[in-house]
Amino acid sequence: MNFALSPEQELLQRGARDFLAHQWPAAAAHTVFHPDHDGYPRKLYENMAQLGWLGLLAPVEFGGVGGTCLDAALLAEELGRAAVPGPYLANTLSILVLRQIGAASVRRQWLPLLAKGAAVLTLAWFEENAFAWPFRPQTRGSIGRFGLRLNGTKRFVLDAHVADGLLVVCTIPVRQTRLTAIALVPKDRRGVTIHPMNDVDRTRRPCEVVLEDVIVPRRSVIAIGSQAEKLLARLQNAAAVFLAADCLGGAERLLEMAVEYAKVRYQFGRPIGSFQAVKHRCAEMVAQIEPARSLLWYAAHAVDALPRHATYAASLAKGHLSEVFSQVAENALRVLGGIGFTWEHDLHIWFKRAQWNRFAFGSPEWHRERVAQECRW
Amino acid sequence: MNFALSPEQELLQRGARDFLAHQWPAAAAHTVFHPDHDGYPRKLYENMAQLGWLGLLAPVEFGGVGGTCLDAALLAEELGRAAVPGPYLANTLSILVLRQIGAASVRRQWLPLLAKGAAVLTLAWFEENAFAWPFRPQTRGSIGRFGLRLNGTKRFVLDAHVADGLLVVCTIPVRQTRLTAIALVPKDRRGVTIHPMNDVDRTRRPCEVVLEDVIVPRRSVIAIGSQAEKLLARLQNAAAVFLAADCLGGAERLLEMAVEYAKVRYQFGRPIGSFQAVKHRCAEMVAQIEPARSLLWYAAHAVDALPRHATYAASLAKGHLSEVFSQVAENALRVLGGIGFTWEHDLHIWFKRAQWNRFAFGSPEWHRERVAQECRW
Amino acid sequence: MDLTYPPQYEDFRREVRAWLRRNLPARGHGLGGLEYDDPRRVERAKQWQRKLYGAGYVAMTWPKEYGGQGADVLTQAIVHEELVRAQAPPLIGQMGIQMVGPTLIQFGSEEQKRRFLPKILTAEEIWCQGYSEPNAGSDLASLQTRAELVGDEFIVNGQKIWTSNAQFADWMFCLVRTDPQAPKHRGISYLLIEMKSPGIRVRPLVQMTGERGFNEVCFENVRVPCENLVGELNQGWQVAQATLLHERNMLGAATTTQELFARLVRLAKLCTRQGRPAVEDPVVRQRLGALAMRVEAMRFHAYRQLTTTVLGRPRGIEASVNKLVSTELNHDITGCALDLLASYATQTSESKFAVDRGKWIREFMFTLGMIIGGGTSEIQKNIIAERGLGLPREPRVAPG
Amino acid sequence: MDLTYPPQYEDFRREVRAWLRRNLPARGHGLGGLEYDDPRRVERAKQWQRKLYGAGYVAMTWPKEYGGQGADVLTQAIVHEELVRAQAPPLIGQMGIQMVGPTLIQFGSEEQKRRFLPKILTAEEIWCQGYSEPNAGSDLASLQTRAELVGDEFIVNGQKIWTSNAQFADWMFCLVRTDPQAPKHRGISYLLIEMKSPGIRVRPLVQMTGERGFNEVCFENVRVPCENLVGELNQGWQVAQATLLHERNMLGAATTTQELFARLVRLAKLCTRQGRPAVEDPVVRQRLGALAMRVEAMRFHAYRQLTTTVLGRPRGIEASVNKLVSTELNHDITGCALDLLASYATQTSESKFAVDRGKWIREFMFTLGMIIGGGTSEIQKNIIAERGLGLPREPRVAPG
Repeated sequence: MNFALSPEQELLQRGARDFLAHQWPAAAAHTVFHPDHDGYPRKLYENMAQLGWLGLLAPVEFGGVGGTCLDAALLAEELGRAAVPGPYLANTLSILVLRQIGAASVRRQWLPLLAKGAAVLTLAWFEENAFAWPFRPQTRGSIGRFGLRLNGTKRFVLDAHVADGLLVVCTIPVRQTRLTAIALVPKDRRGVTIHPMNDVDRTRRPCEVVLEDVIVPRRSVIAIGSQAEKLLARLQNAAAVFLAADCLGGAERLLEMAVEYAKVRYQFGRPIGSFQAVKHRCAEMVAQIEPARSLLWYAAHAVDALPRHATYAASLAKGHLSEVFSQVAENALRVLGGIGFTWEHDLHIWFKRAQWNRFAFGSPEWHRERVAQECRW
Repeated sequence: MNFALSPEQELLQRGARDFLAHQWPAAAAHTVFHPDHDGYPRKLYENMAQLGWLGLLAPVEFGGVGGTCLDAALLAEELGRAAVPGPYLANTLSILVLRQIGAASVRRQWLPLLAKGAAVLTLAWFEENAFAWPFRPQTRGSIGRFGLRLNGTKRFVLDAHVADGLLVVCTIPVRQTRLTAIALVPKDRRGVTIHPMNDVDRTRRPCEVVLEDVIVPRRSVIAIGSQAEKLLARLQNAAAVFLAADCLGGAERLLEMAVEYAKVRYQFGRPIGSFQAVKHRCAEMVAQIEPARSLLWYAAHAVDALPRHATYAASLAKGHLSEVFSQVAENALRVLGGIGFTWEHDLHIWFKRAQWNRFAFGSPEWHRERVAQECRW
Repeated sequence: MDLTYPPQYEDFRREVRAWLRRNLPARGHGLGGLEYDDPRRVERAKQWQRKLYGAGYVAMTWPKEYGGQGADVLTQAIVHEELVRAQAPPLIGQMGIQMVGPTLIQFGSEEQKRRFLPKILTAEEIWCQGYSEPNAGSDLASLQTRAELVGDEFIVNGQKIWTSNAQFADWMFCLVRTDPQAPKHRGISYLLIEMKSPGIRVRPLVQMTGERGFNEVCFENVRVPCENLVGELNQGWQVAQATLLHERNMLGAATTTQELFARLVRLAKLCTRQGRPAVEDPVVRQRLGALAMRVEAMRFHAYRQLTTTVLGRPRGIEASVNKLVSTELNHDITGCALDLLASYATQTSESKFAVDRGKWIREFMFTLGMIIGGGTSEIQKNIIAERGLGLPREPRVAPG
Repeated sequence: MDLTYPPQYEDFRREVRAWLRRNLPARGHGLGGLEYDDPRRVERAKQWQRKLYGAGYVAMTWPKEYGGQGADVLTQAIVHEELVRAQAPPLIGQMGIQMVGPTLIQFGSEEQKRRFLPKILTAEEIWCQGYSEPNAGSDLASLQTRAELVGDEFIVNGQKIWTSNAQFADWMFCLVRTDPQAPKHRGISYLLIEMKSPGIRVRPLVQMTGERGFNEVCFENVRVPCENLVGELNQGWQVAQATLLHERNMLGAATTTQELFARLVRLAKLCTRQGRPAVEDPVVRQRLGALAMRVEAMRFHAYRQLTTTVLGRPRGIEASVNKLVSTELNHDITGCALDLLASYATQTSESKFAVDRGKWIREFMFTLGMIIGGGTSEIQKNIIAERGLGLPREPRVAPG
C-alpha cells in the first residue's frame, strides 16, 4: 500500500511546473487568441520534445521514455495548469495507438518522429455525435484495386490542421459484416479536406475532416476488428484520464489566481479575502480539488495497472474533475469580479478551457451514466 | 391586471397569523410530540371552527364561507407557519369533494358538521404507492345483495384515527369494466382497521386503513366514473397548492427563527448575523421565499379560475415550494447550530414538517416531470 | 386577484404588437447592446429609438412636459413585454431612460429637466454611467474621483471603469468626491459631465466574450459647470441610491428570462440524446422542470411587483432580490443549454458548426458578467440581509 | 503507486476478519453510539471494547508500555477498515482513544500516562470532552469555565454543553480558563476532571432525532488536583489544537461513507419507480453516479493520507478538509435516500411501514448534526482558507 507518487514522478511534475512557468507563462497563452495564431507553438514543442515529454509514452527503443499513463497524467496536469495549446494530446493518444499495433514498419516510421516532435499525428475518431460512446463510425472504407478507399466526415479531430497524418477510425467490409478499423492516412492525400471548428477555447483546435474517396494502400490499416476495438476502448480511458488531469491543473491555476487576488484586492478597507463570501468560496475550491487529485491518481494508475477497474475509474475521474474545473472556473470569476471578465486578464483562458474540457471525451453526465453501467446498477 | 390579495384576504391572513401566534404558539406544537397526544387539538379546532376556517370552502348554505382555494391557501400558509396539526387538510379536501357531488342528502348531512368542526372526514385515497399518480386504486368494491362490499388497503390516510368517516377511492364493476368511485364509509363499520403510520413529523398523522369485506349501502357511492376522476384530478391540484402554501408558511417561520438567532447570538465578539456565511444564507432564503410566494398565489388562483393552467401551476408551486422549504429547513439549522439540533428547540418541528411536506402529494421530482408533461415537452 | 388586463389595455397591446410587426428592424439587425463599436450601428440604434419614441413607446410614464406620456405603469409594462416578445433590439439610450432620467425628474432643477430629458428620449444625447472605479467596485462609496469647486466650475480628476457605451456617449452621470474629509458616503456629489469636455480620455476594454462595450474613462482637469450638479453638494450618494430604487423594469427582466427559457426548450427539442430529442430524456426534463419553476416564480413575482407599483406600495429590497434572482437564473439557463449542446457548446459564432450562432456560450459568459456587474450577488445579499432582515452590518475594522 | 498490501498485512487482515466473524456481537446489538442511556448497554459496550482490546485491536499504534502494540499505521488502518466493513459497533471509549489518549502521549507527564492510558484501552474509564460552552461554540476560545488555582487544587466553576457520553463517563478532558486577563487563546488550560467529583451536575439533552447523547455539565466549586493539568498552565489551547491535528482516522471515515453509499445503492435497487427498480431510472443513476465520484474521491484521498502518515509527511489542513468533505457527503447520501423512499422517507423506526427500520431519516438528521458539531462547515472553511491558503483573518472589531 503506497498511494503516493514516486520521487521520479514528483520530480517530473515539479520540473514541468518550473519549466512551463518560464516557457509558457500566461502571456504566452494569450498569444494563441490572436486570429493568425495556428495554436501550435513550435518553439515550445521543440523544448518539450527535448525534455522527453512528447515521447513520454513511446517505447524506449523508438526514442521514447516508456512511461506510464500516470506519468503522462502528471504531465497533463501541468500542461493544464499552464494552458498549453497544440497537438500534445493528439500526439500522445496516437502514440498509445502505435505502441500497441503490430505493424513494425509503421511503428518504426512514426514513433521516433512523434517522440522528437518532428511530426504530428491525430485521431480522426469522432463524427457528428461528438464524444458520444458507444460509437459506431459512419466513415466507411472499401477495399478495391487501388487500395483502401475512405469516405466519411470526421469531427473534433484535434489539431488536424497542423497534423502530418490522421489515424482514421472507420469500418471495413469483411465477409458479411463490417469491422472497425484504424487506417493511417497522410494528410496531404487527395480527397482530405480540413475545416477548423472554431472554439472559444483557442488553446484547443478541433477540426472537421472530410474524406472524399481518399485512397491509401491496404497496409495503411494498422488495426482491425476486436484488436481495433479494444485499442480504442483503452484509448478512451486514457484520454478521459488525461483530460481529467488537465482539469486538475487548470482548477489549481484558477484557485491560485483567485487567492492571490483576494489577498491584494481591498474593498471596504479590508482585503476581500477576509470576507467569508470570498474566503469560503476559496476554501470550497480546495475541498473540491484535493480529494479529486487523489481520484485522478487512482484513475491513471487503474489505466496502467488495473484493467478491470480502468473504465470505472476513468469515468469517475473525468466526470468528477471536469465538473470541479467548471465550478472552480465559475467561482474564480466570481472572486475576481470585473477584472476577471476582461480579455486582458488571464482568467478567461482557463475559463474557456474549462468549458471545452467539460465536454471533450464525454460530459460529466455521460460519465456518471457510464459509472452506473460499470457498477451494473 | 391585479396580482395582489384583496383587502379581505389580507385581513384573513393577518387575523390568522395573530390568532395562531396566541392560540398555537410553538410551545403548543411541542405537545403533539408527546407519545400520548393523538395529534388533534380539539380546543384549537373549536376556535378555528368559530372563525369559519373549517368551513372556509364549504358553501354558505351549509354553514360555510364559500371561499376560494386562494383563501384556503392563505390560511394554509398560516397553519404551516404555526405548524398546526390535526385534520384541517383532511377536512378541507373532503369538503372539496362533497361540495361538488350530486347527492344532496350526503352534502346536507356532512357539510354543516365539517364546517362547524363537529365531524372529521378524510380521504382514503392512496395505497402502497403513496402519492404516485396516475393512480389506479387496487381497492375494489363489488355490488351485492347487502350493498357495496369493499376490500383493500389504503395508506397515507390523514388522521383516519380521529375521523368519523372515510371517503374511500375504489373501483366498482360496471358492465365489462371497472370504474373509479368514491364511497363514504363510516369509520366504525365492521371490517375497517386503522394502523398509525408513525412519522417523524408528529404534526401529521397518516394512517393505514385496511378494508376487509366492509359493507355499506349502495348509496354510499357519492361519485363514480369520469365524475369521480375529474373530481380527484381537481382535488390533487388543490391538495398540492395547500401543501405548497404550508411550505411557504413553514419556510417563513424558519427564516424568522434563523434571523432572530443570528441577531442575538454572539461569537467572536460579534452577532453571528454579521458574518457573511450566516448573513448570505439568510439572504438566500429571502430570495427563494419571496418569488415562491408569488408562484403560490398564481397556482391557487389557477385552481380557482384558470382550469386549463391549474395542473401546470399546482405542480410548479408544490414542486418548487417543497424544495424551498426543505432547503430553508436545512439552512436554518445550519444557522442555529447545536441549539437548533435539540428537541427542546422549536426548529425540529418545522424541520420535520418540511420533510413530510416534501413528499406528500408528490415529490419535487414528480412535479417537475408533471410540469414537463403539461408543457408537452 | 385578476390576471387579465382591462379591455382598453388589451386594445393597446394589440396596437403595440401591430406597430412592432410593421416597424421592427430585420433579424440580425446588429443592434445588440454590446455591438455598438461601429458608428453606423450607433446611428441605426439611435434611429430605432427615435422611431419607437415617435410611436409614443419610450419612457411613457414620464411627465408630458418633458416629452413623456404621463402614462400608467401598466401601459409601460405592456410595451416592455411586447418589445421583449418581439425580440426588439434594446434601446441605446437605456442608461438615460432608466437611470439619469428618473433621477433628474426626482432631484433635478427645472432647467436640468428641460435641458436634458427630451434629448434622452429622442436619443439625441446618449448617457453613460460613471460610478465604478478601479478601487471602488463592490465598495462603491470609496470612490476617489475628485471634483473641486473652483469658481463656478468643478475641476474633475480621476478614473472610472466598466463604463458601458462611453465610447459614443454624449454625457456621463457621475459620482465624484467633493469632500475628501467627510465620512465616505457624505462627501460624494452627483455630476453631469459632457463627454466632449477637454481632458476626458476613453479607453475601450475588451470582455472575455471578445466584445467591446466597457471602457475606462480618465479625467484630467475636466471642467464641469456647477449647474451640472444634481441635488445638493455632497448629497450624491443619496441621489444615486434613490435611482437604484426606481422601478427596475422587473417585468421586462422577467419577460427576457421567459424568452431565454423558451429558447432553451426549443434547443432541448432540437438536440438529441441517444438518437431521441433531448427533451424526452428524464434527466433533461427534471432540469427543465426545475428551471421552469424558477422562471414562472419570477414572472409572477414581476406581476406582483407591477401591481404593487400600481397601488403605490413600498418596494423595499425588491430591486436587490430581483437582481440576484434574475441574473443567477439567466446564467443557470445558459448553463443548461451548454450541457444540451455538449461538445458543440463552445463553438463560436464564426464556426459553421455552431448551434444558434454560438449565442449560448457567449450568453453563458455574459450572464456571469451580469451577476458580477451592477452590484455582485454578494452585494445584493448584503443589502437583502442588512436592509431587509435587519441583520447587523460588518463591524468597522479596528485600525492596525 | 501500489494499491496492494504486502503479504504479511493481507495475512493480518484475514486474521482480523476471522476474529470478527467469531466475535462480532449479533446484529441489533444496540451498541450504537447514541443509545447508551441504558446502563446495561453501557456495560455491554465496555465488554465489547475489552474483547477487542484483548484481541489486540484497540489503539494499536500506542507505545507498548502504555498498553498499545507499537504497531504501524497500516496495521491500524486495516483494523479500522475491517471493523467498519463488518458493521461492528463503535467503541464506547472512542473519546479516550482518539482524543485524550494521543494528547497524553504527547503532552502528559509520565505519571499521567501510566495512570490513565491503560484504563482508556480497557474501557475501565470512559472519557468525555469538555470543550463547548453555551457561549463558546464556533468561537471556542471564548470559553468562560473558570479554574482557579487554590493551593494545590483547581476550583472549577462554569458550564459545558454538547458533552456526549457525560452521563456515564468517568473522566472529562476539559478546557478551562485559568487566566481571565490574558488574550483569549492564552489563558486556557487543559484539565482532567473526575466526573464523580462533588459539584458536577449532568443534565441530558434530547436531540431532534429523539435520542439522548448530549449533555449539559455544570461545575460548582469542583476541586481538581493540580496533577491533573496536562501541559503547561495557560497552554491548554495549544495542547487541544495538537490533538485536533492527530490522525483523524480518515480511512475509517472513508470506509464508513463507502458503507453508507453501498446501503444507498441497495436501497435504490429495492425501491421502485413506475414499477421498475429505482436504480434503473436515469435521474437516480445520475445522482448515484455523482455521489460515487465523491465517495471514491474520499476513499483514495484517505489512501493518500494514509501513505502520507506512513511516510511521515506533514498533514496540514487535511483534518479540516476531511471533516468538511465527509460530513457534507454523508448528509447528501442520506438526502438521496430520502428522495428514493419518498413518502415512506419519514416513517420512524417504530413504524411497521419504515424501510431499513427508519434509519435514513434518523441519519439524515444525524449527519446534519455532524456537519454542525465538532467545528461547523463554516469553521472548517475558515481554517482551510486562513491556514491553508493564507487568506487574511477577519479583522478585529473596532470597539463601539
